[in-house]
Amino acid sequence: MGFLDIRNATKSYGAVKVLHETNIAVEEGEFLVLVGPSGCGKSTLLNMIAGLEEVTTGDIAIKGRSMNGVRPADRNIAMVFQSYALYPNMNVAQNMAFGLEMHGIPKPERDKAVAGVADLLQISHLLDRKPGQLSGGQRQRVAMGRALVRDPDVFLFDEPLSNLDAKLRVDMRTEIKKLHQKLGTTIVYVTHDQIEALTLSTRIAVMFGGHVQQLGTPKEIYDNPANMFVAGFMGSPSMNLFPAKVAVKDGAAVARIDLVDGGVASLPFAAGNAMATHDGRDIILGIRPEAITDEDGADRKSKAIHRIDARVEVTEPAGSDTFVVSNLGGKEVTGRFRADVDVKAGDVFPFAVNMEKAVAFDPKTEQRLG
Amino acid sequence: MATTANTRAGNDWLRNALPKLVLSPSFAMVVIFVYGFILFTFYLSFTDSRILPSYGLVGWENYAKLFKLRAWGIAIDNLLIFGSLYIIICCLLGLALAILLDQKIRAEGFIRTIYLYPMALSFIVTGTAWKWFLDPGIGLQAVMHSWGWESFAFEWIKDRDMAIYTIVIAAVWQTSGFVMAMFLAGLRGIDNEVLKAAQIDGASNWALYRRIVIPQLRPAFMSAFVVLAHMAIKSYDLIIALTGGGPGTATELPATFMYSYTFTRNQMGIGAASATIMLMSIAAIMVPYIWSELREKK
Amino acid sequence: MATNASSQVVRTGAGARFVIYTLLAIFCLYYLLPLYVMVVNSLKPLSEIQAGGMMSLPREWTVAPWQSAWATAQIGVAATGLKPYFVNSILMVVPAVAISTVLGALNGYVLTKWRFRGDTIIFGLLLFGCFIPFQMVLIPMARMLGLMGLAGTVPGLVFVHLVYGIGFSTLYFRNYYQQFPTELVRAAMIDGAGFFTIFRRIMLPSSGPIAVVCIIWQFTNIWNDFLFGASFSDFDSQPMTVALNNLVQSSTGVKEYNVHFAGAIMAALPTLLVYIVAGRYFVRGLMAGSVKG
Amino acid sequence: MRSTIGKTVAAFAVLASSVSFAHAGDVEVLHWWTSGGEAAALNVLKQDLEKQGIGWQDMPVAGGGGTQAMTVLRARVTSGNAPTAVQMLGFDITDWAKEGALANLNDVASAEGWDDVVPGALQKFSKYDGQWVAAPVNVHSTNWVWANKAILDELGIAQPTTWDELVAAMQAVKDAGKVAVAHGGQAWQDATVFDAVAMATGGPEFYQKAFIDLDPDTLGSDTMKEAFDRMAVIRSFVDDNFSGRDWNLASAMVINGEAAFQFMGDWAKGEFLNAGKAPGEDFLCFRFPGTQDQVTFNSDQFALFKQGDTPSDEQAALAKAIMSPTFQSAFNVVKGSVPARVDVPDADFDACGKQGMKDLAAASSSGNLFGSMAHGHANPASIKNAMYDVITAHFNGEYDSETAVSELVSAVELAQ
Repeated sequence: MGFLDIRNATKSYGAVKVLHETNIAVEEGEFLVLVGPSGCGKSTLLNMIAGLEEVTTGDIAIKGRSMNGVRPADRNIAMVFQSYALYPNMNVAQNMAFGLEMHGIPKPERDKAVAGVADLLQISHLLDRKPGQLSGGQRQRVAMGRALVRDPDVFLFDEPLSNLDAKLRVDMRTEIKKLHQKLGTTIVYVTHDQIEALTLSTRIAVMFGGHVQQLGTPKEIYDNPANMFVAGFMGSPSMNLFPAKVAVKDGAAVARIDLVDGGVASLPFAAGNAMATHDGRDIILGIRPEAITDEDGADRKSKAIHRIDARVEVTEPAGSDTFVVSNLGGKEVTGRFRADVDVKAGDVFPFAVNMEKAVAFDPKTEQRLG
Repeated sequence: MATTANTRAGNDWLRNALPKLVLSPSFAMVVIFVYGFILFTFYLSFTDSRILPSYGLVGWENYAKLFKLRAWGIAIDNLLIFGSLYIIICCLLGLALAILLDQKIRAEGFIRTIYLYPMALSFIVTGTAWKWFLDPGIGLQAVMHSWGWESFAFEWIKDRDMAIYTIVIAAVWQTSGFVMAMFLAGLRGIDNEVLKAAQIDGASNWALYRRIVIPQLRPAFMSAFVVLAHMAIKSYDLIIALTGGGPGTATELPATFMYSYTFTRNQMGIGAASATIMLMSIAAIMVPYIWSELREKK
Repeated sequence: MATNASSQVVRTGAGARFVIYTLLAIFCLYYLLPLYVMVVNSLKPLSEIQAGGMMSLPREWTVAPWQSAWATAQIGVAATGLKPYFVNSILMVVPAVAISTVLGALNGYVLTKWRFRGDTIIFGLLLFGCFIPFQMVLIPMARMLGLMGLAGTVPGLVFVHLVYGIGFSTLYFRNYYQQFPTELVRAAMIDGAGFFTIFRRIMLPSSGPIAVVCIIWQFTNIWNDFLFGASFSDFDSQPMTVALNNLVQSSTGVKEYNVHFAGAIMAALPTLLVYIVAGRYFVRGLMAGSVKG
Repeated sequence: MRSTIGKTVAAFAVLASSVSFAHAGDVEVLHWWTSGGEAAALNVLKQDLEKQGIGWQDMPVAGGGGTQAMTVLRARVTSGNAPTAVQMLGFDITDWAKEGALANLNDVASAEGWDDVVPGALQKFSKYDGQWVAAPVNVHSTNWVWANKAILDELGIAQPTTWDELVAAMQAVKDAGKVAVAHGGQAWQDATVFDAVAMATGGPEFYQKAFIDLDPDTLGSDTMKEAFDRMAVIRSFVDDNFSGRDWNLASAMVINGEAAFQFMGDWAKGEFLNAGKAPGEDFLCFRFPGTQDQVTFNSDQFALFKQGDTPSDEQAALAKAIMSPTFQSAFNVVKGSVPARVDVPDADFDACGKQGMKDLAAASSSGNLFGSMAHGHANPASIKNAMYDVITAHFNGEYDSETAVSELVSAVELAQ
């Protein structure tokens, strides 16, 4: 039993099921990120944890106590909203103290708690201001402060950084991570930004279409996506997915890929790969851009670097790297080359593919093979 | 243990029911005092009620009589003329004034108050002033004559065919400022960047308003329509104060007709029949509107 | 005001501005004319009015008509002027407007933030209620007031105005609260605030602009109402409009037009005052909600 | 159905007496007499009652010659909060009595001997089903002509006594460039003129048959067409600006010498007197030509609403006070009408007043006293207003006389 248990929870509006049976157990001190495109059910799940929406079937428990029918206020949770939801008519201190006031905490204690949290977040100088007088970043801090001051069992974050500009977003991301490490609080965090998910979380639940597609640590999710959706959604630029055919020769599996020029390239799978049992099968091969490099940039530790000669269609210099786009199996494939590689569109160029990082999917079920 | 569970269940019930409880007095009031009364009136329209409600049923007799009455036909025609002119002129004038007032006008607040204040006055108050002003003997025409413009003629209020238009003039005077305020609010709510983009695209001021601004005022138009329609239908004081329904019956409106049959002529049954027809016409216009508005907002 | 005005974008030349100001001035005349007639004639002796020339300024200025209308004009058997009725109107208008506004706000709050199955229909029913002609409800309403024991009382009048004003109050607040961020309500729920606490601490403090619109609307309508005021009041609760009507509509005898006009302006002063004082919040309030889709 | 309403009203009355009549010993009076003269006249009554220790609660609702007050009355009665006494006209009293809402005043009436002093034509309205239900205050006669003497003298016009003389007189005035007839285009004013014209054209029997008995043949007769034709003649002597004009402004035209004649009830006299004009010297009052022997009247009465099974002491006192000769004299001197009882001394009245009292007594005894159609004393409100519609439409040129006659027949039929 976890600290926060989501057990067979579902949510329906009339006949429309927006969240299918979901099971997640969150341990104390864990940072769980719910990530997915809009409409995937992640916010619904968060609202269900908060008690803002009822659970249709199933159960959500915090510290072993079922929360069904318990008011949001009585769940000992705090939430940071996308719009921050600061009460416009109250100043910062009043905003932060409101929840404590509602729970009957005497004023001296409230003031003390507010002062402490304000100090922690470095917003002490803002306490007398109204939300309207604050910058976006400041509002964000106040919203977090309002959650922190409650000292809840679980923090809920609903896309808290999406209204900030890029620079501030990165800063706040770091800050939230530091705060989590320092306070060791339990957090459920909703975002559609996979980088946020990967950087912040201890575990990620990738959601799509009302289903949890995969639940795992950031590394598991990134390296071993459970299906093509997770593979494509997590990582930027996203994983290359292109059709191939498995051929087994002498017990070793090879992926055969059609090239634009009419030829066929062969990429042997890494040793011990389960593909050997799939002779002749059509698959979708998934290889992340950083596993397709120029030959000198290939991972030296890898034992399965293979070369494909393919025509370069576009090059996209990005400062630290150059992304090189080619075509494999009829799909665009992006490789991540060192910045100083001399390559231009139209060249036929050797690509080094690290087959240790390759994954294969069933084209029909889109699930991972092997 | 059982008791705490019960209390909690009770609390939960109260908590869930609270919003409905809060809404229920208003709902009950409206159900009884609007819809109950509508049903009551509908029922009365089939009775032989005269001075007070009575409950002898007479079938469709009241409706048959109603449609034989010349004044009712006039009242309906007048409502169509008055209602459409009133709504159209108020909207056009309100929009024009709002646009003019939206050009960084000095003393905007002052002018706005002048345009708005008629809404604050009832026609019991301003009726006499208007009656004087429109009266050819002492009003505008007399003043023009005394200034030496002898051929000036403005005798609409005494003219059977034109009197209804004087009603429109006074009604527009009362409400157009309010409509102006609604449009002004709408104009102020339009995103600046869209306008800038249109200007960069080379739109003239005229095109800017016609193609970009006015289409965005649709919600304001809709709100104005509701307010104006409800005022047109309820117009009563205005008629009584200005013309008393005259000359003859030339400015009779359904509201004055209904009042006169229900209360002055002691033919409550016919009054109720006219009220029923009036309500059905209102419903025919308003229900689709309200329905579409609410559906959109969902 | 931090709002966008299209005027910041649209540029007009000097000639155009002259035309604009001229047009605006002409319309000022149109709107002010009846008021001018009333004011000018309320300051003339009756003989000057009878001699004609309603547009001209008084040759002899006098405030006697005002004094008469306020304190000595014949309203009924007693020559009390409008003074005592003024109080009756205030006693009726203030609670009616206050309750109507608060109830409208609560309704709007429920209809936008605590939605439940069928709430749209209820709102539709409330809204359509605005369109019922008042002449129609007179008799059944009288009977209901009698049954409730409110006939001929100020609470009865307040109740009637409440019933037929609630539709518009609710409409205004609902449209306004619809744009009020629901996340704020949710945040307050998580903070532990209940239904009424959220309303009082979160919603109401932000409702200023729309409250102004609602109050102006209700105040104007209720203050100016004659039909209900005459029908549902008693000898000691007749409102100002009934008294004014008695002053102006007397059947025989010399019509003291100057006193009538003075009385008319007097009766209109409270509403005028409300418009002048609250007028600048009015457009802001309309903008904040009621005219947006 | 009548009894149902009766019961309902009675039930409400009981409810009312238990709920809202905390002021025992007071009378609440609904009326529309709010002008200075009328209020002064009513004040006589008020003081009379106050001397007896009965408080007067004033409930004035002006407008539309009492129609506004009748609307209020209906709301008050329906809500079970009926006023003690209500100023009323003609058939309204009968209608309310039919609903069982009025108190029975027979005890007071027999004690005071009302039956003997009130003309029978008035009793028709004051009594219902043999019971006194209202106390008449005054009698207005409506078939008067008010004339500017100076104009008549200047143009050498004698007081006209026939229709033709009247037409000739009007023509003479018109030729002299003055307005012949001062008239206000409001339905009741149009009907007031029509009343007199119809009486003059068809005589009392015709009037009785058409307006009181509502005989369709008479309503559709050629005499009626003739009456409408005469209305058209009068219309041609009215200035173009007549529509919507208040009657007192029309009176002012005669007073100021802009117009020669006004056809209006005796309440117009107050306007002349207020303007400092003397009857017989500055202005003339005479019966509409052709109706010298007849009086068409309307009578203000106070109907007393049931407050319990028997009329209260205050109601009895009020009724008695209204009918006292001193009040009747004092009131009518101020109001310009004549007393409702024929035994009141005429000492305090002016020439027109004395004439009116004499006419009333004579007409009453000779059977020439008729309730005025225009003022709701010939037929009920629904029919009266239906007639208004036709008369006004015709006067404003919407119908020719022929159409008007046929419209009159069908309008009366519809309103019944």
